[in-house]
Amino acid sequence: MSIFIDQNTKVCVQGITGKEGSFWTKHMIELGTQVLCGVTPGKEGQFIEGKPVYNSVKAAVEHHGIDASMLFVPPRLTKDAVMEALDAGIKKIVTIADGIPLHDMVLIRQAAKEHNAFVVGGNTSGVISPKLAMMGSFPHWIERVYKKGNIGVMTRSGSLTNEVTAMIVEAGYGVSTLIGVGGDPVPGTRFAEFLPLYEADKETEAIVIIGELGGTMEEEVADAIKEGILTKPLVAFLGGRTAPKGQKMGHAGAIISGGKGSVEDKITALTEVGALVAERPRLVGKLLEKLNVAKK
Amino acid sequence: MSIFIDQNTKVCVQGITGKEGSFWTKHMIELGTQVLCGVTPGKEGQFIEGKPVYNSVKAAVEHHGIDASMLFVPPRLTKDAVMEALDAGIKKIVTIADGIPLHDMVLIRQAAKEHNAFVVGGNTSGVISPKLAMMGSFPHWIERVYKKGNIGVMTRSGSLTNEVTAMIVEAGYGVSTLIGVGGDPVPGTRFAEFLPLYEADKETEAIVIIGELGGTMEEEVADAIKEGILTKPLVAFLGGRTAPKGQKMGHAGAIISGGKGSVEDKITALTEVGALVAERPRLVGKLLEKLNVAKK
Amino acid sequence: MKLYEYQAKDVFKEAGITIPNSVLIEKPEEIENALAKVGTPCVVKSQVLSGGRGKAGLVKFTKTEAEAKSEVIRLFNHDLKIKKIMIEEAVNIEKEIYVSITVDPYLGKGLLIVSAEGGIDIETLAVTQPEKIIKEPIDLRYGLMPFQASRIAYSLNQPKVVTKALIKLFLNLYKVFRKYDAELVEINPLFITKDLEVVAGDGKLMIDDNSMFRQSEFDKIQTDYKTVAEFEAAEEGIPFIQFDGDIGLMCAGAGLTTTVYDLIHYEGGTIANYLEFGGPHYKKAVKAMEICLKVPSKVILIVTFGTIARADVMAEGIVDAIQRLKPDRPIVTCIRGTNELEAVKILKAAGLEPLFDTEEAVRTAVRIAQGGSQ
Amino acid sequence: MKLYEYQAKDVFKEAGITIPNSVLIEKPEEIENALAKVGTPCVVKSQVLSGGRGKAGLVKFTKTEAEAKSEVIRLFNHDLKIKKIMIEEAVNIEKEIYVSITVDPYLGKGLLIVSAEGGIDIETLAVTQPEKIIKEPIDLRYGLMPFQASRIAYSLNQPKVVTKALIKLFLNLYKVFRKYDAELVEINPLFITKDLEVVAGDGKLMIDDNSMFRQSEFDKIQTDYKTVAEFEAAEEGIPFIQFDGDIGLMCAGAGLTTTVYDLIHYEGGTIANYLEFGGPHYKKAVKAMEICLKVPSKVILIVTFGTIARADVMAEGIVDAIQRLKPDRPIVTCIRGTNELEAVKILKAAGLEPLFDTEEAVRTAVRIAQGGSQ
Repeated sequence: MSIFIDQNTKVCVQGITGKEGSFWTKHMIELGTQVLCGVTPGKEGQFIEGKPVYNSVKAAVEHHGIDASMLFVPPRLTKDAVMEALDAGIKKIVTIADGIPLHDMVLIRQAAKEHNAFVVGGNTSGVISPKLAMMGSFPHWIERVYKKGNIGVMTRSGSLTNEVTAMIVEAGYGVSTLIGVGGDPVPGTRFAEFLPLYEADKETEAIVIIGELGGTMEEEVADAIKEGILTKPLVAFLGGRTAPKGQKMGHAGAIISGGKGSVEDKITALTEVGALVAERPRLVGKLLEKLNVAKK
Repeated sequence: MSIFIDQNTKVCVQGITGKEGSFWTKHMIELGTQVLCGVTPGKEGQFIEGKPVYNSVKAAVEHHGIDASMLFVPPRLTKDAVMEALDAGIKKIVTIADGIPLHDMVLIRQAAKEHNAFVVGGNTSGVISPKLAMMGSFPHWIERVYKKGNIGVMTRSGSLTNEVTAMIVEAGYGVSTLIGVGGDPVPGTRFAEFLPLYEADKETEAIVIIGELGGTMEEEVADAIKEGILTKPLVAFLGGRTAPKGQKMGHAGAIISGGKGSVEDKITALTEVGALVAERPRLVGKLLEKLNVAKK
Repeated sequence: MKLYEYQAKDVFKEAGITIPNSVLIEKPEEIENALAKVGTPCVVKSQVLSGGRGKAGLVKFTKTEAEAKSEVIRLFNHDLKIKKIMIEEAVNIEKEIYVSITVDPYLGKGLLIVSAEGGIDIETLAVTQPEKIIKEPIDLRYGLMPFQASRIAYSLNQPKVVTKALIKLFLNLYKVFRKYDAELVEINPLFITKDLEVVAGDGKLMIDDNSMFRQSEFDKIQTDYKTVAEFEAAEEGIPFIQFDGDIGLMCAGAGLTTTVYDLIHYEGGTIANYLEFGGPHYKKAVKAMEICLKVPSKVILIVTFGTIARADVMAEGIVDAIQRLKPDRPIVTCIRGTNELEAVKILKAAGLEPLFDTEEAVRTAVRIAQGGSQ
Repeated sequence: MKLYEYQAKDVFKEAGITIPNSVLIEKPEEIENALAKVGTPCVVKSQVLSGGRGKAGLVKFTKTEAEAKSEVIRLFNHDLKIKKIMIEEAVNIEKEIYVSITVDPYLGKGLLIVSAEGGIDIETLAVTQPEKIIKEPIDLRYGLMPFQASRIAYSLNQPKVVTKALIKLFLNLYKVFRKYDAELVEINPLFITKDLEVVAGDGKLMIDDNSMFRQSEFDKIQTDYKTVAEFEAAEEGIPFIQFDGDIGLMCAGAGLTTTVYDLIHYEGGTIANYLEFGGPHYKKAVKAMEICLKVPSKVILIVTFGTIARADVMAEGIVDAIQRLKPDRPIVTCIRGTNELEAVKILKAAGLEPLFDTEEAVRTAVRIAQGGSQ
């Protein structure tokens, strides 16, 4: 089992004819993902990895009854591509684009809410349920990172996620579904919004969140635990504990604003509701053991 | 009983301090309408007809728990006033403004749908449940027009409505609730959208619609009858039967476009589903009798 | 408000839409200069607001300078009192497409309408081959989105350069639609030239009358009126149509006026003019009657049943109009609604015999028009 | 990208927001002319991008011409290498208000922030007296609506003329926010003058870096960098911060870089620079190393764990950089992710000893920085 995506999810790839699009489509299919077709305006009639390409998402949906759309689309075209997917009735959308304009992202999130849809990203590697399916750009063949298991992972980072999941695997665990919500200040969907799905998923026995300084997504997870929305054990790793205050270190989301969003605040909020916070990536596995999470 | 508004509906009046606003507020209260307060930016602290005036709808809602807002606001300010009412959580809004910009009206309707709210108007006299309450500018004291009874009336016109309801009363009937959806090409709410309310209302025993050439609102009512959404008897009066084709006679909605919307089309659609169409206002009462609608 | 073709094309050009080269002339002698700039063959296009200019012989394709000149002279001498003629270069046409953006009242949304069969009667096509017309709803909150423009453009199966140009054109046309509060913006035909350019062959832009207050760029009045009465009504914003029957209508409320119009026909009468002085115009009785008196008619029939348009105010206006204008024909009144009893008093005090029933008023007017007594 | 005050105020002025009279000078001798136009008293304002200019003595109120002149000379000789100074008329202040528009990440909406307590540290006020700060969410689909601007303006209890001006100002500021893809647009203080005018005392405008492609009006580079390395990183769009420690970080991924930063501190090391060459920059290893080499450090630590940023591509880039730039200090690499085994081969072939565990790499770098062996 998994959340968001599994081997039955019918996926189309927007931007399938691009370099990244075709490269990752190959690997998505290789993993078992049901990629049924792609969309690139003007490329209708072509085939990528044996899958037909259409001029529009509408055509893709009409021909294949698509559930989810994976976007390999440049940041400046992402808003339009997401709107097209929403307009075609698709409720699960993943965009890896790094550099989506802030105001576009606000409108994307608003539109997604209006359509009762999930948009994951941008600035993420996407979503992966190891051994089942993925939407994104994960080197899923690296066994020491993408091992199937019972830990649900959510993250704001890319490379750091690999670092942490490698440690989870090293400790003897594996991942049910990993969702990269992305590193932008306004992600399409926030950590807490996925918690009901993880809570309902029978194969997810614990949650790991990989956060960092800035924003309030980790605090929102703490609130959800307090409200009983998540009852499963949770371990967090948070980057930026020693970052100098007020410095912008890469992610725009990592600005400390109004005295809020420091790693200390997040640690306090999470530990108050019984979650454990690992000081180093390597300790995440240890804390899962401490919470008696079974290794399977 | 009635639909949309009754003596328990808590009403605020946007634009209460204007000439029309204060004049009709007086008469709305006189009829029994629960007008609790008014809104005019910059006039907070004043009282009109003994009702407090606030700077914002939000303040009105906070102080009085408003259900419905009546707008006496100029056409060019109507979009903003409707958005303010929607933003404050009000689900029933009536605007009488004549001359609302077309694109504004499109956005108003879109916003109303998004908020699951009814916007009645513009270019209408509003809504009246005789002897109970009204939101609008009806000279309710004219007994020969606004008699309480069991006929639900919907209309696209103003003066013509008075003409027809006078004839309904002359025939011995009265009105449960009269809703003027207004004469603009894009009204806030369309005839057919009110039919479920009339169908559910125990005191409404028959429906009269007052339509005219142009648009498809009457055809939509015919569709609703066909689908069983309305099972009560219906009589229609339709103006513009002899209007020259292609001429724009006042209401922008009264343009015959693409061969659709002629009075003949409407008569065909309505008679096919068992509704009766009166050739003259005076005959509306006769047709209600023909349908065995009780006089009470 | 409808704009002339040359005005619409100015707007299009500013919005980045390609239009053919052209020169606007106001006198026959300006044709020399125009031809020097545009060349032949060229199209001589009368600037009038009515549709069907081609069928009416008001737009002519001319091959030679002599032909163009004689056409211009003919048109400037036309009954329609044409004031401006556009001399436009002839475009090397490969294909004609239909494009427009309007509001769909049923959907309550914008609507982009495209058909690969341009240049012909789109209304007929809509009835006979509706599948050939693409209709794309537009959510005005988000605007026409590039993916919509792209989807439609690709479905037309044109060469890539044309497809790209069409996408841009749809998006630019939408900008015009919004910026000018358009009821309708239409290009029919939209030419695809043999050089694969996309060029607006015609231009129609109708601005929503209710939005004119924020569309200061254009005069509120276009000079294309057939009569003085029409012009004056337009100047006041009073809905008015002139016919050639006997009864001048001066009513309040579009629905009621239309119904009175029907009733007159049922009673065997004919209409001289439709005039509606209700709504925002209900205090303009003097002006309304002045306009009615400019139209030949045998009787003026006034019917109202107003709410905000109060009966007493309108009655006072009518009495004032009669006293000032001293009409040369009988007036039949039927004034009801808010403060209707006061209205009756006012009318009676001024020596009128107010009626109170619409059908009776209609019958009276028809009788007078047919030579009967009041 | 942050704009200078004078740039922000130019934008404000064009948007209809009142700003004080001012003259921008680039040399001390221009002060004469500036004073002739602005008069005294006036405010001498250094155009630098850092906040807290007042506290840092970079903005000075001056009463006399002599005072203004000496202030200008002092500032042009300042360590910060100030290039432009704004000489601004002194406004007759009755009250100071705080106004800004930003994006609220939690709501995923625009946010208009207003406080009647302007001119002071709004972040402190947000903590100590949050009730004094009005926060109005803005739905970008509809934009800031007049009723919202009006509701907030009236709540400030100002004279009518001020209220009207504030409503206009909020709406104009929103237009700036949208037009310039702003992360933040702020006026603090917004003056209400004794003549009841509403005047922007300061101007802050931060354009979203991701939107710069559609904001062609401004240079992408502001000249307010403290070091050559900072300038070059900014020119490439590479996230970079210079510190004064020992270890130069050249990592991919903000989260991983930040984590390595933490781990170095845990191990007792110090940072020379933060540099992130992941995401769109992963093929820029040569440039990234060039920048790192401009910063004094004892060792360069490269840590990556990329997906789209492929390990083999980055390894090749690093080898290329080493061969071209011949770095004068040790390099520690820990390159993992997509095609990581190929990466190891590439690095080994070039004579490097690639590590594969982040903590081990960090410990190695710290050891080298502290004088240990590689």
